[in-house]
Amino acid sequence: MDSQHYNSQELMVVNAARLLKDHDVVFVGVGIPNLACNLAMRTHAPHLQMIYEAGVIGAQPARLPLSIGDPSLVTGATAVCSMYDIFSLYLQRGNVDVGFLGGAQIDQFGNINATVIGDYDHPKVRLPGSGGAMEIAAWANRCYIITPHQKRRFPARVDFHTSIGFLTGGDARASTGVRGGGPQAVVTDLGVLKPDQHGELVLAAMHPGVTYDVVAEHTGWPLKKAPDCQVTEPPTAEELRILRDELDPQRIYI
Amino acid sequence: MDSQHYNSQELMVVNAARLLKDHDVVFVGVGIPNLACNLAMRTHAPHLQMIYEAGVIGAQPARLPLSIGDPSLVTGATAVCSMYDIFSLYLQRGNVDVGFLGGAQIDQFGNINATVIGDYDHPKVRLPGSGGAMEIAAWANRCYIITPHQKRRFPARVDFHTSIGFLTGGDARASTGVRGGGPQAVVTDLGVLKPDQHGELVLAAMHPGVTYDVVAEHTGWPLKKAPDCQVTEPPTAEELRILRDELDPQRIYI
Amino acid sequence: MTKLVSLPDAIRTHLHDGDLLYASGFTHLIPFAAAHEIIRQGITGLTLARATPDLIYDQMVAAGCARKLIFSYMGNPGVGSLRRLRAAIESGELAWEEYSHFGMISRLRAGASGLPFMPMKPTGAEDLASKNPQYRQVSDPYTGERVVVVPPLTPDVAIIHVQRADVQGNAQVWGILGEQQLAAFASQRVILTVEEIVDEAVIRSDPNRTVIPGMVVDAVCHVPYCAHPSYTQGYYDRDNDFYLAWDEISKTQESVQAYLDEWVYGLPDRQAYWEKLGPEVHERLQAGERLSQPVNYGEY
Amino acid sequence: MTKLVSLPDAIRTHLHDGDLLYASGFTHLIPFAAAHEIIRQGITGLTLARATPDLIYDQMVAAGCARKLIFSYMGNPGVGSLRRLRAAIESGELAWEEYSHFGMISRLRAGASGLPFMPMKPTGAEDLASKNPQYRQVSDPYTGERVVVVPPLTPDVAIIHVQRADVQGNAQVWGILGEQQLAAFASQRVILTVEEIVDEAVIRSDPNRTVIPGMVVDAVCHVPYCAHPSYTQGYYDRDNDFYLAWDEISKTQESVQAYLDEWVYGLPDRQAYWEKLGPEVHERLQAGERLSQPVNYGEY
Repeated sequence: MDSQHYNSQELMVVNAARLLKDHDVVFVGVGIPNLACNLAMRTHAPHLQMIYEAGVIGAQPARLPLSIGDPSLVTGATAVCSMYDIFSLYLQRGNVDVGFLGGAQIDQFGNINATVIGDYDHPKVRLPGSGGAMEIAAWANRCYIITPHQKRRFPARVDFHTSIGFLTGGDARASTGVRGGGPQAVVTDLGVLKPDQHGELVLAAMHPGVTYDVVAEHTGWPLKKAPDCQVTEPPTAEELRILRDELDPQRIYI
Repeated sequence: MDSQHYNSQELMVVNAARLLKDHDVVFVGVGIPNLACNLAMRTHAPHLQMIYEAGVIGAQPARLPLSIGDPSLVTGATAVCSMYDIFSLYLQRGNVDVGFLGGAQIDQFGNINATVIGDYDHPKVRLPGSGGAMEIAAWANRCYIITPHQKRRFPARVDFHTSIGFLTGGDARASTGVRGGGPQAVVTDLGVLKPDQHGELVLAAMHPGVTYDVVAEHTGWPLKKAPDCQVTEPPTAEELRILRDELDPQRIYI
Repeated sequence: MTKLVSLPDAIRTHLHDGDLLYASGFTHLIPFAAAHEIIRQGITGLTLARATPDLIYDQMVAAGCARKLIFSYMGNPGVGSLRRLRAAIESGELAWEEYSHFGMISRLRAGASGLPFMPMKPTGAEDLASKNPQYRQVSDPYTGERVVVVPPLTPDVAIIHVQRADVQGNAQVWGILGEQQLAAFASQRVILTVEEIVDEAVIRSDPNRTVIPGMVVDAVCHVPYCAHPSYTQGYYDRDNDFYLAWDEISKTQESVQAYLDEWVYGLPDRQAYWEKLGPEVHERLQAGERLSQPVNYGEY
Repeated sequence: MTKLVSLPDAIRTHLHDGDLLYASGFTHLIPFAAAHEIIRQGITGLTLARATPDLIYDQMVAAGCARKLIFSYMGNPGVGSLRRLRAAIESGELAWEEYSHFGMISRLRAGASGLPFMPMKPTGAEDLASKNPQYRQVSDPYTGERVVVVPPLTPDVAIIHVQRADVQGNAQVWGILGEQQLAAFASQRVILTVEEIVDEAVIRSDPNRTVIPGMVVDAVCHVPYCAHPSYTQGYYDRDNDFYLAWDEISKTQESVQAYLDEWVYGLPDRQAYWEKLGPEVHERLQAGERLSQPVNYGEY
């Protein structure tokens, strides 16, 4: 166990986990968000509840799930429902506290593009598309984004609004009538961005050893620094132990 | 076994059963319609399928059900679904061939009142109301009504449209956009009424020994006689045996 | 984290005078014990919503709990009329709001789904819509045709009886499902009455059987025989004799009062009620055994 | 009345060139054997609808079966891209119509329910709606607010894999339910592929487990291991290795063609496919036993 050293993935998982609260109901995918939830459950949020867009509630998978529809999610879960019901009774009804989002592009106002690079009708790069992201971004009470910090991933404006953050800022999001609070944090391998009062993503925290200049250089808009910009606490030995020994011993995602 | 003698209830059950076809999917209540379906299944329509508004499909009750939600309907059924699903996936989707209807008043155009006698807001007699009748009358492919023939039950116009037949006749029903064909027959203890090409209920058949004058006297509008008005075949010994010995040996409904 | 509380405590905590209550169950799993507790606690001014008011609301209205009824079929199923409700409506004492079954259930579907309305195909029967302004219309943007819509129903409290649940409120139901799930998701607060409290492992052995997840449940009350005179599939039968008897009892307010005095006010709880019914009734309502064949979820 | 036929006969009878097909299953129960049979029969011009096209439609598009795709998430779940679909869209060879998951499933819900549309709360993300005229809006008649709607999806044919069914097509599903039920009710014709044909008595022992009633089913095909490389809960595991391998295979049309030659055109049916996978794969995909605890329906 080397708790002085940790990689980017571990850093993102640990910082994402710390954003989760006990009793949160989390709409979770596979990979990093799944690890973050499981880490939170084993540390400060034992009553966190995970639900999957495949319609699984209260999963207790005996192995690390490799797809959101893994059979190990179902065996031993507390409930399974249809896809229509998970989106309507849970997400649209307002029963989801936290959603995780990702995408090829995240812009200055937390809008996400997971659909297309270039023109929609004549795509340069065709990406997978929304899946449930359009609804999660709108209807979960809070959203978090976890992504490596690269300039091409952080353009000033996305090519396509697969799911919305704060649109053009100000009251633009609220005026659409969506119920959720939008993206509350973007966790990267350099630090954490959070929306300011206008919905613009600003640098809220840097990981140990990272400088503002480095983050700004990897961001596609003139990145503001929050007045109370912090340095994140490094992953603890216990967090790393749980992650490495219990959650992903085969190092599939970390 | 006395097949020369039969009562009004038996006569109505037998004549209703004969209207059902093999492979019909029937939305069925308790009592007389339930007996008619079971009689049809044991005679000419072995593949008839019964579904109940409580959400039960393919029931094989070990006893005569006394309510549409009887537990004996569920044990041994092929499927059970929620109330929303039985009305949407089955009835509204067009998966129901036959619906049975009843009510305090049936008028000249097959409209039914099961809601109120007198003014709706200040009712003289408050009746149970629609239940599923409003939708069954509109969306089942064919509807049948079984009722004793009494003048007060057959007014020229109903006080309230709980469910529609042909409204004011002509293309009035079609213009509402409902998908089903409306009431195809009213089976009474005197005979059978059927809609003519204008949707007006006319005398299509009389039971043995019944005269036109008697039926007209018990009907609240000037009852026309169909050009091909028949006399119904009396219940057969076999029909009565099944009904009396197998279906309702305790004579609850007959 | 257990949500297990006594039924009196659950009612006291979650149901208040003037609330909109949905006591769920379509002929099956009707939570009579909860209604009796509400009557005992003297809660008043309720708006009572149910597709089929059944005897449960006939009793609550007779006991003075309600000011308004929302319903779609006001009959004593298989017997006839609900006499106390009918009298209260005919005399003008009770306000009401009326739907067809599908209209009523569509309101719950909208409420449970967080939707602003649910559409329905037209039925051509417009008299009810003309009396109930909650029925509205929109134009189908694909064809221009009229579509009937109803708004969400979001009760303050749902009371839902289920066969088995764990102490966190993960609840499994079989037999007639009625509107159990939709009522739970539509409502602000959910009280579960449970025939049998089981270990979480029983629930987790068959997650597809779970109809209501604990996350929407506020209180779990262990109340065996809660549903009598209705029934709990696999636990006890419907008491058809009582449904017939109620037709007599409910003929006058006086005989109903005598019934309430003896069977509700005169008893502390459902256990006393069940004992008072006596061995002959217990025997008559026994459900035999007819087990489901298991399915394999797989060990992965 | 049995509806049992061979899979080739069912496809030949019910699926025609140019049809709109919905091969159902959300990561679970994806009917790969049916897709392979469609490819072998050389059916073309299909519109392929699925929330998640998955490998099944990547293969069918590569084999030339399709002219159009209707979808909501075009990824190789847990792996990355669907390379053949992506190439066909980027090159302009394949038409497409795109939704979010909820939009897609709401289309099926409307189709299955006989509704002219389904409403959804707004999401604020309007770029997709601006590119897909099937997304429309109506005004909420209660609040005046905008509501997004989608029209019914009513496929010509649905192919649905289930764990167990009787010969009349009464089908039971457990584990992830996805859109199995809605696809069946939405479609004009339904082909069921079944892991295990069981006696009607097994179905009747647990009617609440029945997801699709025989009355909407046209053909019942007994096809064990139909879902590989996806899975059938309780029967065999998801073949994650193959999902990873496909990422390599699908890099060029040539390597896909070689795959199709060996595993689809070169084999008569699913039994031969399963045998060809060999004992090592069989062993790796075994599902252990974890049985549901029974419930009592009661003998009444």
